[in-house]
Amino acid sequence: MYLAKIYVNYKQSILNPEAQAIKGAIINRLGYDEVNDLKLGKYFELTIDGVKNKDEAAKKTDEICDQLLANVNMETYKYEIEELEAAK
Amino acid sequence: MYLAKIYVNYKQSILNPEAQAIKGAIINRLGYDEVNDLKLGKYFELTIDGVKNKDEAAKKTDEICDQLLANVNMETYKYEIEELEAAK
Amino acid sequence: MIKQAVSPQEIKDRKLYANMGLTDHEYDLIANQVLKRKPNYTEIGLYSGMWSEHCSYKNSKPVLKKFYSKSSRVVQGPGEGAGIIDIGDGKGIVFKAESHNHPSAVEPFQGATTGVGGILRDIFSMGAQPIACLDSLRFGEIKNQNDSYFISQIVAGISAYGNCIGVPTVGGDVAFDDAYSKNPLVNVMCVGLMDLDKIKVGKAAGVGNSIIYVGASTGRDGINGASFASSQFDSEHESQRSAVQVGDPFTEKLVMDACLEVINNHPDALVGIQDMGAAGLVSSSAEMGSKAGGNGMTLDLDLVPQRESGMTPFEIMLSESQERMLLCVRAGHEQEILDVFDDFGVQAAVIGHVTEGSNYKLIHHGEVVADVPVDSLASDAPVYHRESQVPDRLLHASNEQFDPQVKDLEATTNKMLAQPTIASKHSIYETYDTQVQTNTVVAPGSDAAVLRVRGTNKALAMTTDVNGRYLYLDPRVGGQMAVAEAARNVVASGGLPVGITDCLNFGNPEKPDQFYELDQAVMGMTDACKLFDTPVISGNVSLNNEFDGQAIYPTPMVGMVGLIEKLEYITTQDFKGTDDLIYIVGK
Amino acid sequence: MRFAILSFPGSNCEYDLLHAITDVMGETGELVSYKGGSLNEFDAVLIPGGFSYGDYLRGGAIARFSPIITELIKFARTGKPIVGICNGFQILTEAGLLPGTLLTNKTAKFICKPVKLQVQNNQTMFTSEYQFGEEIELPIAHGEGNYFCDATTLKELEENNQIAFKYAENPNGSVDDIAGIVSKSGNVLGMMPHPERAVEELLGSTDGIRLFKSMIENVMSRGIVYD
Ligand SMILES: Nc1ncnc2c1ncn2[C@@H]1O[C@H](COP(=O)(O)OP(=O)(O)O)[C@@H](O)[C@H]1O
Repeated sequence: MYLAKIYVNYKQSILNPEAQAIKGAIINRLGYDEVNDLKLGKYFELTIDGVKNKDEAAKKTDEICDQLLANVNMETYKYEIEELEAAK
Repeated sequence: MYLAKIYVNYKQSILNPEAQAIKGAIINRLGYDEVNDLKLGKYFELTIDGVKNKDEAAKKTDEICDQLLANVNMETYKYEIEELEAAK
Repeated sequence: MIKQAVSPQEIKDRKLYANMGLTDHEYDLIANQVLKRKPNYTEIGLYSGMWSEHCSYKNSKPVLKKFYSKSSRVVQGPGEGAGIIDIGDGKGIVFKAESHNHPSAVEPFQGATTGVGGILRDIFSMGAQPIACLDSLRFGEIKNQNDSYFISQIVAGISAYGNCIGVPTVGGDVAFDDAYSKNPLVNVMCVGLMDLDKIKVGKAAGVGNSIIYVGASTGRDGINGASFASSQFDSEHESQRSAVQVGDPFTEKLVMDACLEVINNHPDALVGIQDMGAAGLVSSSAEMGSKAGGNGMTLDLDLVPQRESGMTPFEIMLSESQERMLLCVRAGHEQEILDVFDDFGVQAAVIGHVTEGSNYKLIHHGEVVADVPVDSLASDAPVYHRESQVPDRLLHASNEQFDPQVKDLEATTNKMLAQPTIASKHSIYETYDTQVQTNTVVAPGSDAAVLRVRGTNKALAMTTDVNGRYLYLDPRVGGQMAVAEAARNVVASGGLPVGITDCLNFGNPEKPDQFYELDQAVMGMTDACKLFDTPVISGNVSLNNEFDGQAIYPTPMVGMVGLIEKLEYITTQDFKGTDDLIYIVGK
Repeated sequence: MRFAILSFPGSNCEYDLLHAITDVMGETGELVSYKGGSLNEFDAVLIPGGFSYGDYLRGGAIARFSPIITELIKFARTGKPIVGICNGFQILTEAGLLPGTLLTNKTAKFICKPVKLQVQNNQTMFTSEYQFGEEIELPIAHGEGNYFCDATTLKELEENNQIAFKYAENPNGSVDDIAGIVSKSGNVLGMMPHPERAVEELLGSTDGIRLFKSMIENVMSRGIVYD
């Protein structure tokens, strides 16, 4: 069993209105003017079973990200794969 | 300058409709039945400036999470603080 | 967490029932008169949910009986999921309002979404297609950005749910007053349209018929929310506010479409249908069982779809997971119904049966974990006749009229128009899809919203109104005025008022002066309802709206629907042309 | 003429389209499930607004994996008209039938109101009944309608005359005020505003009628092709 930790973020060049709104709230509403920059992305954890090895888990993860979890027109993704205890 | 990496997730017993719908899509629509479980949370990156030290950065981060980024009634959060090159 | 491991004796000795909202007297009633033995942990849980104000109306029933609820048009009055009014052409309208005040105070976005979800289920469980929602909101004065953030979260929650499920939010009202700063009000009304030959009620009758569970899986969310909603808040217990549920409008849409398909096209298979609202599975099943009269019910909890492992019977029965329905289906037709849900991608499972006798029995892992008379949970819940006493402030109120001194008319007018309560609500309703279903003739911004009724030349006008400040000054007259204001809005849109629903948002009924407000307000509303011939066909009670002992203004929200006989009668608020004359009508 | 109106779990404007096509335009409209089936017999396909799969990941992201999308891609190759409205537009971009993508509105809020649009190109199958540069009014109702594409794509859209409608006043942050675009081949239109909500005087505007009329004229003048 493998655990894929996946991060999906907007591309650098794309303004994320939600992140903007939250940043505004932190600075203006809560008064933390120490905050410079805020990025907001999605974080997925997938558990994958019945694959031969870590490489295959990574391959599946990559396909799922590419097809569904991220829209590569506007988002980038990265992931890490960990082997879980239970699988040993 | 410090970088706070923040993860916000629903508490265990709270329904996450988004994760449910996405998991369904991966298994039924894309056909990856190797996928067992899917968690979906938010991932923030905050850069914090003008604080004395890492501890103070952590304290501010914690406050911001508690007050705004997570709703502690239904969400949990965790974070890591890194010191950024530029600050040195 | 205390599980079934707690013995009946311990429950009694340690008064564990008290944390669940039951009084000593109520415990004695259960142990000595109803069961004639000590209830176990699951059983005491069932009673705590069912005997909460939210489910049993134990404090408000005697008051609600005073409502005027009959007219020649009423097909179904209070008592079911929602009331029904005949509008001719074989069509009926169904409407009801629901409060979600306490959940929204804890988690504004999700509290609001689940409020919308709940009222929608009440409407479609009657066999009606929801055609419109309205929201009635009360907040404290906006003093800082936290206040505006809170409000924007409530509005975002209403918008997220209604927009997604495809029911237009066409109206409502908002007012700001510090009386609501610690206890905001979030009331949502829903109007549905149905063919009158398709009425379904929430009952489970016929020995051998099956009980089918439909919709989202049960989790540990919102356990004992009914007693939570019925209890008061104070600053010491803020951390206890944990009954948060998350709304899932996508699942609700599938559940709604599938249920309407079953109601409309499988009438022979379906005996009864009800939503799982407050006190979840126990309340829906016990109410359906009790209403049928003369039968019992057995549920096998292992068959209940569960989202989490190791749930106890107590948790399964009292969970308030959202987007769930309960059906009673004629024996032999189970597969037919399960297939419909499967086709819509909605989970459904047979979880029990209607039985001989009158007992409500729960089985878990092959053991009977509860066995109580079904009526004792529902129709036989205790009723309290609370003491009423004129509040001090009214006794000492000066009867001299306040006489405003206006020195600079322009400045005063500008100042009034700048009041959030009076200013345009455009920034709120612009975030609501007001047009989906393409029937909205008059969108928010006029007096009442107007929707045409397809296939007829008729339209419906709808509005929500109440001014709590008037009730604070005189509960009875204020109650009359709430109904009258709604009627004016309907009439000004071209409609004839035909009925109302309400949300009775009040303080603590155990305090005689607060009970007085409730009682008087209802009598005032009744005065006006009789006059306008607008029966109360449904409603909702939200008591204990107080924080640190300070109650909100008495706020009985009135949701009124009017019938516009011909589309040509529709009128709007705005001035139409220069040189038109302006009249003032009335006293 | 026969219109197929696709319906996905969570779509909520399919019946509004059906009403516009059948009751107002007097044509034949049929709902077609996301589960599949043939589109061959239809002259045009409409993809409705709503929240397919709750829009829980991104608008249209999950819907585009429905079996009917394979059929839709085949249908697009025949050159017959396809319109995606609101969530339908999002599905078309996710499915790769139109370039670009729809981001969250710049206000980060849902917006429902009538907006003024300029007809940028009246030479398409969908806009021939409008005047070039004409200002029309259609309702919008979306939270993710902020059209985005990179500079290269935008240049292409302009050069190929693929921008069908622009907002007179940009409500959502869309690149270049874009409200609707057509595919390079010209037979796929995606737009955020709702023409089907503007086909009856009683409901406030009839500017949407000419969009459906353009499609009908176009198909009829070329003659209906069955294959
Ligand atoms: N919370 C709300 N949701 C939707 N529409 C609202 C809301 N509050 C006010 N409106 C709409 O704004 C308009 C003006 O409301 P209001 O100021 O209460 O008018 P009035 O006092 O004349 O009844 C009405 O059309 C009403 O339906």
